[in-house]
Amino acid sequence: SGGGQAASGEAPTGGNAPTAAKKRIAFIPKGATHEFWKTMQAGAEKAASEKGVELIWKAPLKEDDRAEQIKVVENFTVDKVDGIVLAPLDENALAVPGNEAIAAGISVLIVDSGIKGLEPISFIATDNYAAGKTSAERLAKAMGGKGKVIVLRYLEGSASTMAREQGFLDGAKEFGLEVVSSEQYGGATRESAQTASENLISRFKEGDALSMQGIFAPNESTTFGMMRALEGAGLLGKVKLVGFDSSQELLAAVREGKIEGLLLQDPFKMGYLGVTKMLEHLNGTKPEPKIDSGAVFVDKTNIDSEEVKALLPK
Amino acid sequence: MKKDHSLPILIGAWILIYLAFAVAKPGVFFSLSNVEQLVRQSLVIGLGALGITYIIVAGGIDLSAGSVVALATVTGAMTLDQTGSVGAAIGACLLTGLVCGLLNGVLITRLGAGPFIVTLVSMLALRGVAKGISGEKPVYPEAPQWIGQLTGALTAENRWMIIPPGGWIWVVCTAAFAWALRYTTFGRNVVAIGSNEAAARVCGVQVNRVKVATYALGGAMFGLAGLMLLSRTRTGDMSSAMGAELSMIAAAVIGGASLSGGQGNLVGASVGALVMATINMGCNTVGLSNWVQEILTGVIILVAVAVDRLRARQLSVAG
Amino acid sequence: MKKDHSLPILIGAWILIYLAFAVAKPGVFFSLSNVEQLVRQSLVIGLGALGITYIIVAGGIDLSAGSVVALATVTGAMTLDQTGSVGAAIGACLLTGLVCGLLNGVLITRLGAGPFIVTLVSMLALRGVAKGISGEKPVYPEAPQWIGQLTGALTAENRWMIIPPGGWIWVVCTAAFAWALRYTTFGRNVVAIGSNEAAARVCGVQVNRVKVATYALGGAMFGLAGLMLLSRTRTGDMSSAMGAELSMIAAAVIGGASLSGGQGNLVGASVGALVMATINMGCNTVGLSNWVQEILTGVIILVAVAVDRLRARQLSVAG
Amino acid sequence: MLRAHGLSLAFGATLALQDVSFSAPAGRVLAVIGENGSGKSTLLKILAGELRPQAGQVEWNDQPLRPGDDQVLLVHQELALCPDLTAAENIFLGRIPGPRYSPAQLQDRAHALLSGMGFPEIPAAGPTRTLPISQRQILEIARAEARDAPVILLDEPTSSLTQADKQKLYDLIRTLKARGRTILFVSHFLEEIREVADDVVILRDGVKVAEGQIGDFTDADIVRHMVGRNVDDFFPRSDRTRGECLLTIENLTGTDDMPHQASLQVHRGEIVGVAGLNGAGRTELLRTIFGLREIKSGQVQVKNLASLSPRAHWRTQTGFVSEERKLDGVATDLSVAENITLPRRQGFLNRPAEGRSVAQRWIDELGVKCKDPDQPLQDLSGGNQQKVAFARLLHAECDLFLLDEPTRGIDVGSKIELYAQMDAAAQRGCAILMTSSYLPELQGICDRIAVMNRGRLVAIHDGRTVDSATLMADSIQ
Ligand SMILES: Nc1ncnc2c1ncn2[C@@H]1O[C@H](COP(=O)(O)OP(=O)(O)OP(=O)(O)O)[C@@H](O)[C@H]1O
Ligand SMILES: Nc1ncnc2c1ncn2[C@@H]1O[C@H](COP(=O)(O)OP(=O)(O)OP(=O)(O)O)[C@@H](O)[C@H]1O
Ligand SMILES: [Mg+2]
Ligand SMILES: [Mg+2]
Repeated sequence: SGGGQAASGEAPTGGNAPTAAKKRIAFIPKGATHEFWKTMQAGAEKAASEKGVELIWKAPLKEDDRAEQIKVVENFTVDKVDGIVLAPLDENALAVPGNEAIAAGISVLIVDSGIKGLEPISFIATDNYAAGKTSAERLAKAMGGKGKVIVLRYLEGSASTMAREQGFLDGAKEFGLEVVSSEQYGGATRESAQTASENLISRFKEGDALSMQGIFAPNESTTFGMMRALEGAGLLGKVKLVGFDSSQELLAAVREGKIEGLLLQDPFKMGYLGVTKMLEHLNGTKPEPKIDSGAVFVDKTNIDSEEVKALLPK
Repeated sequence: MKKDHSLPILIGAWILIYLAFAVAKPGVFFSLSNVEQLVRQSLVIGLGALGITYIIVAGGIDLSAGSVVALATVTGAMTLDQTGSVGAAIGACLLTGLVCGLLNGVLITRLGAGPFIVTLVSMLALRGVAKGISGEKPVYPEAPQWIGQLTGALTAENRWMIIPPGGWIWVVCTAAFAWALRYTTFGRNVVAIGSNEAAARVCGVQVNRVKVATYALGGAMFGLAGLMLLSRTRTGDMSSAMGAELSMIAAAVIGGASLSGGQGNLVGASVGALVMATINMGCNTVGLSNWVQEILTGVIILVAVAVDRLRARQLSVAG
Repeated sequence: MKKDHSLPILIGAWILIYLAFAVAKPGVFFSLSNVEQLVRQSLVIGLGALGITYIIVAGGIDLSAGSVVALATVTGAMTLDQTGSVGAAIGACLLTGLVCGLLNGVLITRLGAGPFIVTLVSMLALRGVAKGISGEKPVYPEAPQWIGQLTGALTAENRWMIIPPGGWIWVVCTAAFAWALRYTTFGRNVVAIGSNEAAARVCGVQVNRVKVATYALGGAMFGLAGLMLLSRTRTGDMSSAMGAELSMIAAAVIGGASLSGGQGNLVGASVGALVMATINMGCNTVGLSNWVQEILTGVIILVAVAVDRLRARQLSVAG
Repeated sequence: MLRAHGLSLAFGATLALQDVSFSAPAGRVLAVIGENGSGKSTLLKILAGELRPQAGQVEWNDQPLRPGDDQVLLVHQELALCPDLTAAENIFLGRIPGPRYSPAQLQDRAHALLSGMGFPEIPAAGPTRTLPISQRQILEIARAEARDAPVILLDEPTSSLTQADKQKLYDLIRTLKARGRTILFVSHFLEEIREVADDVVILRDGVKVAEGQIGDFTDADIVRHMVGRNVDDFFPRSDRTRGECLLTIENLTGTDDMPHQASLQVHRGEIVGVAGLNGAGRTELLRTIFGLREIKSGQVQVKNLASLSPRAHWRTQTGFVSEERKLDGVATDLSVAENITLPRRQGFLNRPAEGRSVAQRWIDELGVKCKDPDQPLQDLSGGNQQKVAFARLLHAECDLFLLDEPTRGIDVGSKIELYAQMDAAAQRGCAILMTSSYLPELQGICDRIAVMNRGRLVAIHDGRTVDSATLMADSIQ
């Protein structure tokens, strides 16, 4: 949608750059293969080409591996980039290399997940715990304020989804839902999530119906696996499923009323803001210390609203 | 090939495990739809285990199986997306697997570097390729209904099939592979190579050719497994099937394959895949935590192997 | 033990790779702090590679190394958390590794089931244990400063150390392990078992005992690697070091170990770890995509192995 | 007519063959003899196309021989069988009709073939893994028969056959000869060569030193050509004085009843031999004594200590040489020095340099043909590997020797050296218990000869006076 010239990143047309020397900003997501990160990358690249900065996008080689992400941060510290935008895989583990980067004179901005013992120039994220709680609230509303629900967790030790799960569990208590299973993990892949879902469903199957009425899944792969499993059991739409994050398939299911709703974060905005706020800081303006990039509950009723459309991948 | 008589024991053990869970959850485990589900969940590993059993019998190993499965889902999904033809997608999956297997086989025989390290490398590199061609994004093809039905739940009018079409393909492959190992020259050559490669060579068996063929055949099976995975998730997913090779190897070994080559049982490998899926399903349904399940799976594999070795030892002492 | 003469080539190759990246990023690669960093990043794999090289030389394999590393970070972090004593934490890491290694060794020698399948099982089960004892949550100990300094960046007054203390531990271990393989009876027995187990038994080598000792020693090194990882991440993380065993094996093989046993080079294994870390670091700073990096790493390992095998073949022809 | 012109091949610095030429007409048996490492196996491998000569060429009926045209079939010195295949499949390996075949048919063919050769008792359908080594040897020969190749090369085919089986093999060779086959035959047994061969080629250090009709050579001639000097005393037997008892076994029964209720004593200063048929359990007897097999009942007392492990045996100066070289006799990936020094007790430290220098001493003393002590054992010829296995006992300063077929695959010259070593050891006061399938050597050097029959020790004779007929009778009764 942007102008033709602005897209060609090489030409120093960016009016904001005070000198010819482009700022170099390293952007380090948690992984490379989820759509969530792809969308964030798109946001960051848009900002980079608009503002004329050199963006280096580098995910850890192994997804969800703290030690690998530490290496990436260290390598950019030695490389002396101007700023690092980091989505930390771990609130503690990444603080050490983050502080080393700061000590080396590099600005550090945190997106997506929190970090402890480090003073970032700004923190841009969804409040995962609150989003989990919102999921519980919306699920409770859809179920009429009572009933049994299950949680299919994502992966042991994944901080953001654990916060969502915890938020949901606390919310469920608050809003009158009974959680009958929350000990199963979907695991790293869609297939393992699907298998776990199928088995969970057969556990709660009574005749052609289920003995529980609501399901919560804390990320894209668990939501997807659960949707496929429900579809296979012929129960899609007959039980209320609230999931997290988006993909074409999931959105289509929401539109058709097969999924009760999804909590959509705004990775594009996170990426875009991450780069622009970093640049503001490098140019001498102090950004707000905490920015909520927001999460929106999407269901059949608001899926075509402007607010939601802005969140969807193009 | 002795060992064939340990198959009944394995099947007995499987039934026992099944019954144990059935006692805990009779409603779930005593139903036809549960059998159907079990088959669906063990399909990908089971098909792969057939391929890997051949490779193991020939004295090799393939650590890249999981990556090949993932790559096949990606190429299959992309083909489906671009051509809309299910036939083309099936072809793409099988061809991908075949080519990867050929590549492994050729590298192993040409470099003389040992299958462990070569397939370790291709495990890494092929997943890189899968990520590269898919643009690091899962591919969601507009899937014509029936690619999903390959492994999907049976509709009421299809009940007579008992298990989904993919399951029947697995059954047929198991039978065909078991037959071929025993009753074709190729199969015998595979056993000969795994048994004593130097002897096979001096007797005029074209060792390198047979080896390459084994890896190619295995690769094609991983491609087929990829097709089934594609059918299950309807997604071309470059990060899927991570570590699947280890489950396949475990299934083959539970089934009676010896990693030093020369021995393996195809029916056993398929039952091995079923055993692992049963444990998984049982723990899940009973509500055990994942970590308990991991330990339990480990212990059961170990017991299976230990019993088998004990029997083999007694056998070699007695006979 | 032959092969020692391929070490200079390997070191040359490493320098070449380093220079290649240095040309692309001179500012980064020609600095002392970069060497420091390289050591820090290859430490965990490097220490593990030493352990796994012994196991490989003895004709075995250990697929559970990564799980042991993860388990050690968990027990170390929990001990640190509960006792506040760094000494106790170090002890916990090493002990965890040692016990896991002993367990592997005893199972392998008692069951006679082959190291591949036994350690495949313990890879699964030990990660389950790690998840279980940590309550499926990462453990964040209140870390006294200096456990972090083991692998942390050097402060200005510590510059004289050139590489962090953990790095020196690695250097010392490499030297000690290399010496021990050549100049102790234990090392000689390890080589003999890997070369021909039956002959070693006839010659009075206590095969089972030496094997168990090898796995225990390897386990202790994985525990030490876990300590370093704990120091780096200051987290007891049951999901860390997934697949690390494969990197360790790759390092050992690049260094000249033969997976059929009897051959291995400790210095080579450490250089192998450095090679892989250099590639990783180079691709990182040059900004290559992960998938390119995966393919590239694969290709480089393959070339290293191929060159080594080619040389070995020429050597055996030329005398 | 098979012709070889100027064949040469060097393995590094080792000249395995130097300018060897000969011709072997159809319908005759050509014996190739020579010391261990003189290049016999190398020559046969070149003829079979498994090794490429660096100079020279091979012709069959005046056409250059190309590898892979099935004219030549080699029966290997080291057995090349697949333990997981059936006997039938092993015989027809590489020639199994394809792509589909019927195991039953193949087994029938194999059975017919084996029966025709005089071995109907070998089960064609069972896995080869469980067959005794002698039957496995027959399978290799059957393979040659099955291919019906015009040229058949036999590399020490009799090394693990019993007398009866050897006779059957000789008959087979005569039949093949009558059918116009060209046969090359390698053996270290002169009487065997006289029995089947027409012509002879003698190699020494890779060079052809003599050839001609077998009848033109006396035994002494042959040995002189082989070793390059005159040999007068085949079986040295110095005056030995029998001393204290070092080994006592009483009613020893092992796994599978092998051995069964065996009792025997071996004293210092004597050599005790164990004769018997293949599969009689001689190997099991020695391995049970040495702690490599379980003792079911009865007792083994070595120097008044009971049931020792192999390690404890070596520590108390008892040594063992295994019959299956490749399996557990020697470690072929290790160097000569490492192989020799492995069993000897040493402390925490290993001193490779020291090991090399002591190894060099044994290499010189026993005349092991090798480049240096660091050479991997796999590069040595079979007989030289055997000498290395024997050197272990000397290096460990053993006084009780348990030797299982110590001269299997060793040339006449080396055998004589080995006999001399054994004799010297006995004279020093060592006790030796050895098995052998070669009766003349037992009669030549043993003080007493025990006979084993289906796991039982049935009789003990005076080695000096007993005749072969008695020994055979005891073996087969
Ligand atoms: N692969 C090899 N590499 C190096 N040297 C070798 C190799 N194979 C054989 N040799 C050497 O070549 C020479 C001839 O060996 P060959 O096996 O032909 O002897 P041989 O006459 O068959 O002895 P034996 O009677 O012991 O079987 C020996 O000195 C041996 O050490
Ligand atoms: N590793 C083994 N596996 C299976 N069978 C074996 C094994 N070792 C020995 N046997 C069998 O045990 C029986 C006893 O053979 P053994 O070799 O002890 O006899 P022997 O009297 O020593 O004869 P020889 O040594 O001359 O062959 C034979 O049938 C032999 O094949
Ligand atoms: Mg020979
Ligand atoms: Mg014997």
